[in-house]
Amino acid sequence: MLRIHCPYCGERDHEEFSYFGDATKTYPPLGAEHHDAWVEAVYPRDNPKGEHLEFWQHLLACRRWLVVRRHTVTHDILAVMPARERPAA
Amino acid sequence: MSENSAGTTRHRSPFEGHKAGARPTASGQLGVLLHAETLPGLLLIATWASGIAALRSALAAALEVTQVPDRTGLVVTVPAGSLMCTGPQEYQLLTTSDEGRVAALRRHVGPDIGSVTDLGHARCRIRISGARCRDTLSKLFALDQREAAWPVGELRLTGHHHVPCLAHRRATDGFDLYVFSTFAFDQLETLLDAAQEYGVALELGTGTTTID
Amino acid sequence: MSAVSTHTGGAFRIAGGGRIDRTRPVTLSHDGQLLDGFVGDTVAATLLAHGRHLVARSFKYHRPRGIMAAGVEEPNALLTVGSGARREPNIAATVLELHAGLSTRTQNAWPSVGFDLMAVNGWLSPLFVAGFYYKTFMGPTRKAWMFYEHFIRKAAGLGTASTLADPDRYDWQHGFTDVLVIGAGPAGLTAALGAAQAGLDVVLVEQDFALGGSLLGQAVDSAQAQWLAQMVADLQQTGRIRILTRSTAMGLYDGNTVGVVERTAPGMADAARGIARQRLHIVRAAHIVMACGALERPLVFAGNDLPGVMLANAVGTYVNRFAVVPGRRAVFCVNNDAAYGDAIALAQTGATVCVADLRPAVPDAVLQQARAAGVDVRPATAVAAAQGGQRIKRCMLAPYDIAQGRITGAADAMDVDLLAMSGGWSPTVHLSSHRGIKPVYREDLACFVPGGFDKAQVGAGAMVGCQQLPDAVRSGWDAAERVAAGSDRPLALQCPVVPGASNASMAFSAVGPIMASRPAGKAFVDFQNDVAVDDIDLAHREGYRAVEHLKRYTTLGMGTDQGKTSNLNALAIMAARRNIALEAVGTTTFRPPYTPVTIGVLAGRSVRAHLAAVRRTAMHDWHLANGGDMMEAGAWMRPLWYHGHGSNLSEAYKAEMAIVREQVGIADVSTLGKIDVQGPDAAQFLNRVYVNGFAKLPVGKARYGFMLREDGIVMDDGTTSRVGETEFFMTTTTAQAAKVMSHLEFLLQVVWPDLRVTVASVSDQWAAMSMAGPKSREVLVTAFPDLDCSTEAIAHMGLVDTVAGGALAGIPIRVIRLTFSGELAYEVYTPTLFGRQVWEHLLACGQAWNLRPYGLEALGSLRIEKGHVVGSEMDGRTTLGDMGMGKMASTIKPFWGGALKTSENLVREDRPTLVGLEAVDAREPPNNGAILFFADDAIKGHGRGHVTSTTYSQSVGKAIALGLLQGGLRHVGQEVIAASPVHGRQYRLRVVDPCFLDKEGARYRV
Amino acid sequence: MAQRYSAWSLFKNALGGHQGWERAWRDPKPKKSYDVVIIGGGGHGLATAYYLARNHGIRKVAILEKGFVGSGNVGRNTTIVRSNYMMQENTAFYEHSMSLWRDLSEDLNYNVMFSPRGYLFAACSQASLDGLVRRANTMRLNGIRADILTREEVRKEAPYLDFSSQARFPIYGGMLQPDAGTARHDAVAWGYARAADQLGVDIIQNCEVLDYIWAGERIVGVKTSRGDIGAGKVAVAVAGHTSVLAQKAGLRLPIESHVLQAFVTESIKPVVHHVVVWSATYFYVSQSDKGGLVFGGHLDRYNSYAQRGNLPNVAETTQGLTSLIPFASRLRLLRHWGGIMDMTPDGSPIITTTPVPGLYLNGGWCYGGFKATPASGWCFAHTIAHDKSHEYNAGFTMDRFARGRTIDEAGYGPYNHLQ
Repeated sequence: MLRIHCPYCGERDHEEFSYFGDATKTYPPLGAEHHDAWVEAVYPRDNPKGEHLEFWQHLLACRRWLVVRRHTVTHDILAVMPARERPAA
Repeated sequence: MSENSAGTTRHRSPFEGHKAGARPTASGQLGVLLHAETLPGLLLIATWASGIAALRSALAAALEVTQVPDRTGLVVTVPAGSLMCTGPQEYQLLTTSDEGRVAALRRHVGPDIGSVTDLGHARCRIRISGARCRDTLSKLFALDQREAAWPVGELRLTGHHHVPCLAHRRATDGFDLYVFSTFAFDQLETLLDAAQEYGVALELGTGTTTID
Repeated sequence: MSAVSTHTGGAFRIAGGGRIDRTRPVTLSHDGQLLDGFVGDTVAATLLAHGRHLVARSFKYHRPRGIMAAGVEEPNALLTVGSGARREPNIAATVLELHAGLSTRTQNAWPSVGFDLMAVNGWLSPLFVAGFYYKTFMGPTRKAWMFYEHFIRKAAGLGTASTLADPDRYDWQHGFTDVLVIGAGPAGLTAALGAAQAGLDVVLVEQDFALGGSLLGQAVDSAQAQWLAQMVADLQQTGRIRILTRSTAMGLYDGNTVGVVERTAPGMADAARGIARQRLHIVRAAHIVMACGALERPLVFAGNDLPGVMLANAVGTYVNRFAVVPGRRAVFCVNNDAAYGDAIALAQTGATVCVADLRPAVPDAVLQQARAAGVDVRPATAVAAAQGGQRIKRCMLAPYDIAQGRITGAADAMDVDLLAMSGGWSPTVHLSSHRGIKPVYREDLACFVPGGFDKAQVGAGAMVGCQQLPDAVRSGWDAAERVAAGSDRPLALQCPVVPGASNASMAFSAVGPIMASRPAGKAFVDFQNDVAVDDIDLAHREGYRAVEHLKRYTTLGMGTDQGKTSNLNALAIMAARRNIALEAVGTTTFRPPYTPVTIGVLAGRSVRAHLAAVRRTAMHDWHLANGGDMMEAGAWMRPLWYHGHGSNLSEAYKAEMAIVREQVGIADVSTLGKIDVQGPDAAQFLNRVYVNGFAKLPVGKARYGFMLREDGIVMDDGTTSRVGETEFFMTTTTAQAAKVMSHLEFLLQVVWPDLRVTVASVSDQWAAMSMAGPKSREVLVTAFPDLDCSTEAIAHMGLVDTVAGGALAGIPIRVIRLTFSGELAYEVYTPTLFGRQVWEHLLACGQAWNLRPYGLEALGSLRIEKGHVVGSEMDGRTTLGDMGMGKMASTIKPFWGGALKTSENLVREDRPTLVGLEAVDAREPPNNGAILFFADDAIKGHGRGHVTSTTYSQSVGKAIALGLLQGGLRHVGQEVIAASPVHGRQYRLRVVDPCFLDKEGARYRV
Repeated sequence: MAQRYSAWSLFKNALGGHQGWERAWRDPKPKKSYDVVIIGGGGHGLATAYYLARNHGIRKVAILEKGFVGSGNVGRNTTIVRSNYMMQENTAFYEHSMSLWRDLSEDLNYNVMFSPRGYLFAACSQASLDGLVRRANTMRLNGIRADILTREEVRKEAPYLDFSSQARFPIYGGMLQPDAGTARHDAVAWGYARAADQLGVDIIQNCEVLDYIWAGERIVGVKTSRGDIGAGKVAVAVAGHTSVLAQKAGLRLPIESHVLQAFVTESIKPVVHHVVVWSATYFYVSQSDKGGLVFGGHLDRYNSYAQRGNLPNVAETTQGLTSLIPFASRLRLLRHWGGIMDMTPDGSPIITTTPVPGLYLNGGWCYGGFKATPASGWCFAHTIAHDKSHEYNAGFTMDRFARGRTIDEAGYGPYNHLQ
């Protein structure tokens, strides 16, 4: 069981959360003129074997979107922060 | 949301269809008591990241409370009922709903400060108590129920099998579960089933429940 | 059932002693025969007490097999338990607790284990070597394998499972504790006591039904046994310990979480009273102490699988714990001191015991003790072979040189009825390896030990290589100290002192050597899967030398015993063949569960009828009471049609459509997702979320909108109304409600955190009903007399909030005039708990116009007539343009998904886009999922698109459909072919506008 | 002349106590250089080598495997072989794979136990059944056998499924692909290895690739734990770890690595004949020749390179099994393990040349790698030999995402963990 320490609700099973993948991506401005930037944002990923920054939403509780730094081999959770406070890529 | 006494009698509780009564164990034990009821009134008060300070002071004024809880899980009693902090920018006010409640709140919580949403019909309450209520809950919720981790008086947001539930601990062996109305019937069924081995008694509320 | 008076507990039962409760006799029914035993027995103990050694047949060769062990590692003695829906195959007799009403049967033999015709396989064993099936069965035809496989499948498999639904129930319990101690042997007991005395919450789990671990194999009057009793008393004293017996730590998972399977005591489970047969404790522990013990290794020699060949500690356990004598003339073949305790225990029952010790010299103390007990000790001696038929009769003893690992002289025979073996001990490293920490080999102990522990985990006792009882206890105490320190709770008291004794030691010693490098006759390594030394030789010869290759090629360690007794011996043999260190061979990966776990307990309570919670609208019961034929719609149940309207679906939905088209009908649409959007920037937010504009939507107006996924594909559609300057009421489709809610929260919390907007799901707050039909306004007027329902007051796409009067006095009502069916229609919303009442009120007020409810099928068909799209068109691959809605996208403001919406392939001219299709000849509609072709196409390949929705339209007087067709409306008027080969049908359809009815909207603009 | 396997050779060797069997494949030392170096000794890499040698006459080929042959997903999957695809880019490819499966044992002279016992998909909603109709029609129209079954017909095929009133999501009907089934996964790896070896391919185990060797813009070899090895072409077939090796070449892929669990129960006498799949909770099960039920479900749903599964998914999957097959509740789980999947944003694979001269890529197999093994090797070999895709893998490019040309069988959208 991954135990994710929600900054608001405390430590919970990851089952209470929903996963949304790579949290290093930044979304370009809206609009067709940014097509290529959006391709970059939506598709390629680092997919690191090691520390991974990822989105989780505490779906069954406070519903806040969080960013978790987690190791993709040990699954150790190294940091949890509100999505708003995620480090700039 | 309006709710005069006439109104309450016309409430149709989603728990209808469940049979009240006691189902003791073979040895006559009743380890769990369930009381299922609709709510008098529940308001969601929320804001955005930059608005939380303003919302807190607005709530202080609106609800005549000096200490507006600032941590998810805290609950304070206010003249209007009890104010539950259910998220970093979110409160739920459990209240006797009289006509003026939303308007009164709105006077302090203007659109530029935050939102007020009526959830009075969106949630129902299942009150669970008894010597085995913690065992029962531990079948459903992955929550550490030791009092150091979950002091009496605090609430926890969680869920079971993909269905959310807000649990307010009223005593060592007493919890109020706020469940979604459309899941309420099923949730009560699940609790009755989980409690069966300990012996369980069910009371069905009328909807005129007070907010204590 | 034999009367208690005659209840001896079996001819091989010792008069006194043991941990069985002689005051509580129980009778086992085994293959229909009644065998008496006692509470505290295992089935294996009872069988042995009655001299039953032949209890099974092996997997492949159907060789006679007996009881080899006294615990979970038993490879041979697998029985089928119970009958009917409760029948369970492959249960090890050594862990099966004897209890009233228990019935067991032997398995995998025909007609019986005594005389098994399948034993013919044994004669064919020269052919049935490891991997033989990879080399043959390949011809003569392609289908050849299917032919051979049929027989192989029949022959394989062990017992026969019941195919009836499991009548028992299972449960889960979420647990949290400071310390989880796994294993209640000397080390585990000590660790648990220390931690509890330090004031920590402790959960102690033990797979056995009794506490004590290895100490249970000691004589009940021994000092160690008395120490055990004292420890257990002290534990209970502390009041901080939850002790779970019959509980197996099946797996170690991330987050210091352990799955512990607790088996309810025999006879206590009761599905009818809600008492589970087993429960899974999901324990999240701040600290874990693993004291999982060690398992004894067999020796490898010809005939080592005969009934009557047992592990030494098993002999000791049957004698001391169960007061059963497994044999009267025994040879112990050992390579360590520990086994002497077992030999002596047997000798003390009066049995003739000889110890063949592989070592050239035996420590004096041990030797004295043994000789004192009348045991004949022969150093530097090995068992070259065991002989016998259905039970061992004879064993060949030969001089042995352990250094060279070979027999050095001629063997002489000794008649025996029991051969006990001990090739040393292997720590139970399974759990500590589950998260990927590989065990490491310790030359000095000749065994693999845990390769380390994660933080907040510590090992103790034999598991980490403690040999002597006092060491094990000490290490348990050290573990408690580390845990306590980790929780800054210094240990209160002193480490309990345990009486040490050489025969209580668990000597680790050279891995059980192979008695003869090429044994005469089969020498087994994996007993259950019939993997013998020559199979390993073959694997080596053919290059399957990596440990995983060896395992997979020979199926070694893949039985229900999961290789507990076989792995290390196999590795040793492979290492010898490859001339490399055992360490270099490595081990196979240890996977959960530690022992086989019942599927039901892993699934818990949320199965079958409870697989998903049932979500009920406020009108749910009304539908049931009024002939609603309910259908699953995600978690919801929704009426598909009402029995009152026809004798079957196709009659009823047509009738319900007619009601709506001609008069007025009402449908429960409470399942729509409903989201409250508020805040100064709400309009701006919706403007970015929807492809079309919402900024200028006036208060009191609703607008239909589309949302896209970030890849430019349609996510959802719905109607959103402005109920106030800064307040919107959004609806989503039933299917996408949850997804849309999370999407909006993501945008607000992650992408545009500066927007001053809140979103809240109000799906549960509002019941919703759609009243549609030419008479809907009349009904509305009647229902809400105070409400001005004129077109001026409530125009198309208009919204009003009101409070009902009269019978519904005080009930809030929200009316939105919008149409899905194409008729004049109103969506009426009211707080959920009033829903049923408002619904019934409307029906009552509508009687004059014969207002009737209509179900999903009619709802769907009505929208098909209007060409409205739903999930079958918005299938996660289609664009706005494909829906024929391209023009809805704003060109003046950007929106989510707008960028990738322009990707080359998404704007292709020839994409399949929405068209209407009407039957040219056939009366019944084409099939959903039929593939579309142009008239002159060959009917093959992927076609030009497909049919997405179909129905029969009375209004059009034809079978009609919606579909996605290459080029879309450019083909209006043309004939296309819808091919549904799986139905053996082809339809001629004409391409028409997707709106079959009242395109200009005259019917609802009234 | 290489040793052939047959009933006769088995019999002959039995007389000789099986002393006469040769190694299934050699254990050569790496040469200085090869025409093609394939990274990854899994099913796809081995098959690629075999078809390079057999179809294209390219025999100076090395397979570099960091562990042992077949240590990846080819030895961890639930052995399902099917071709029930709907999208144009998939249909021909997977059906080609089926045709290769049918002759594979003969081809390789190694019994891979391809067993077309039928793939039965039980639908538990009308929408799901409609989806199957479209799928089955597409298959039929492309020459692939498929049938749509009523609820009663499904019951005839698999009476042990839950047809009781206890079923939360009743079975509406289903689809049967009679020619689909299972194969013995290890045998596929070993069979290809032995056959490739006999054609001269060097299979080099315990040889980890550490980096590429460059000549300007071009990759001309690899640095390995067993020294540098020159290569005319370097082909990557390491699904699960594709991102890691692509990154060394400066490529950033639309791939996430996720854990997919697999489960096996104790052996029981035959009950489950088909491969059975269920749409209520995505779930699939078959019974192995040894007698165990082999089953699986969803991903664990978070990026991972750890070959181990987590408890919630164990629960979800066993809930699926118990709800679909109520008797299985009483069976016992023997083992559960995890494999690492290359998940793409559309659930479809990548077999392609790359912007890096000398580098070729085969990955992104999501759940579907095993059944694709023969066609994947066949097409990848063609792509390597001719420096362009075969028509069968023409759609499996990397630029399809930028062009909106995704191959999304499920319609889940660009969320790898949901595919």
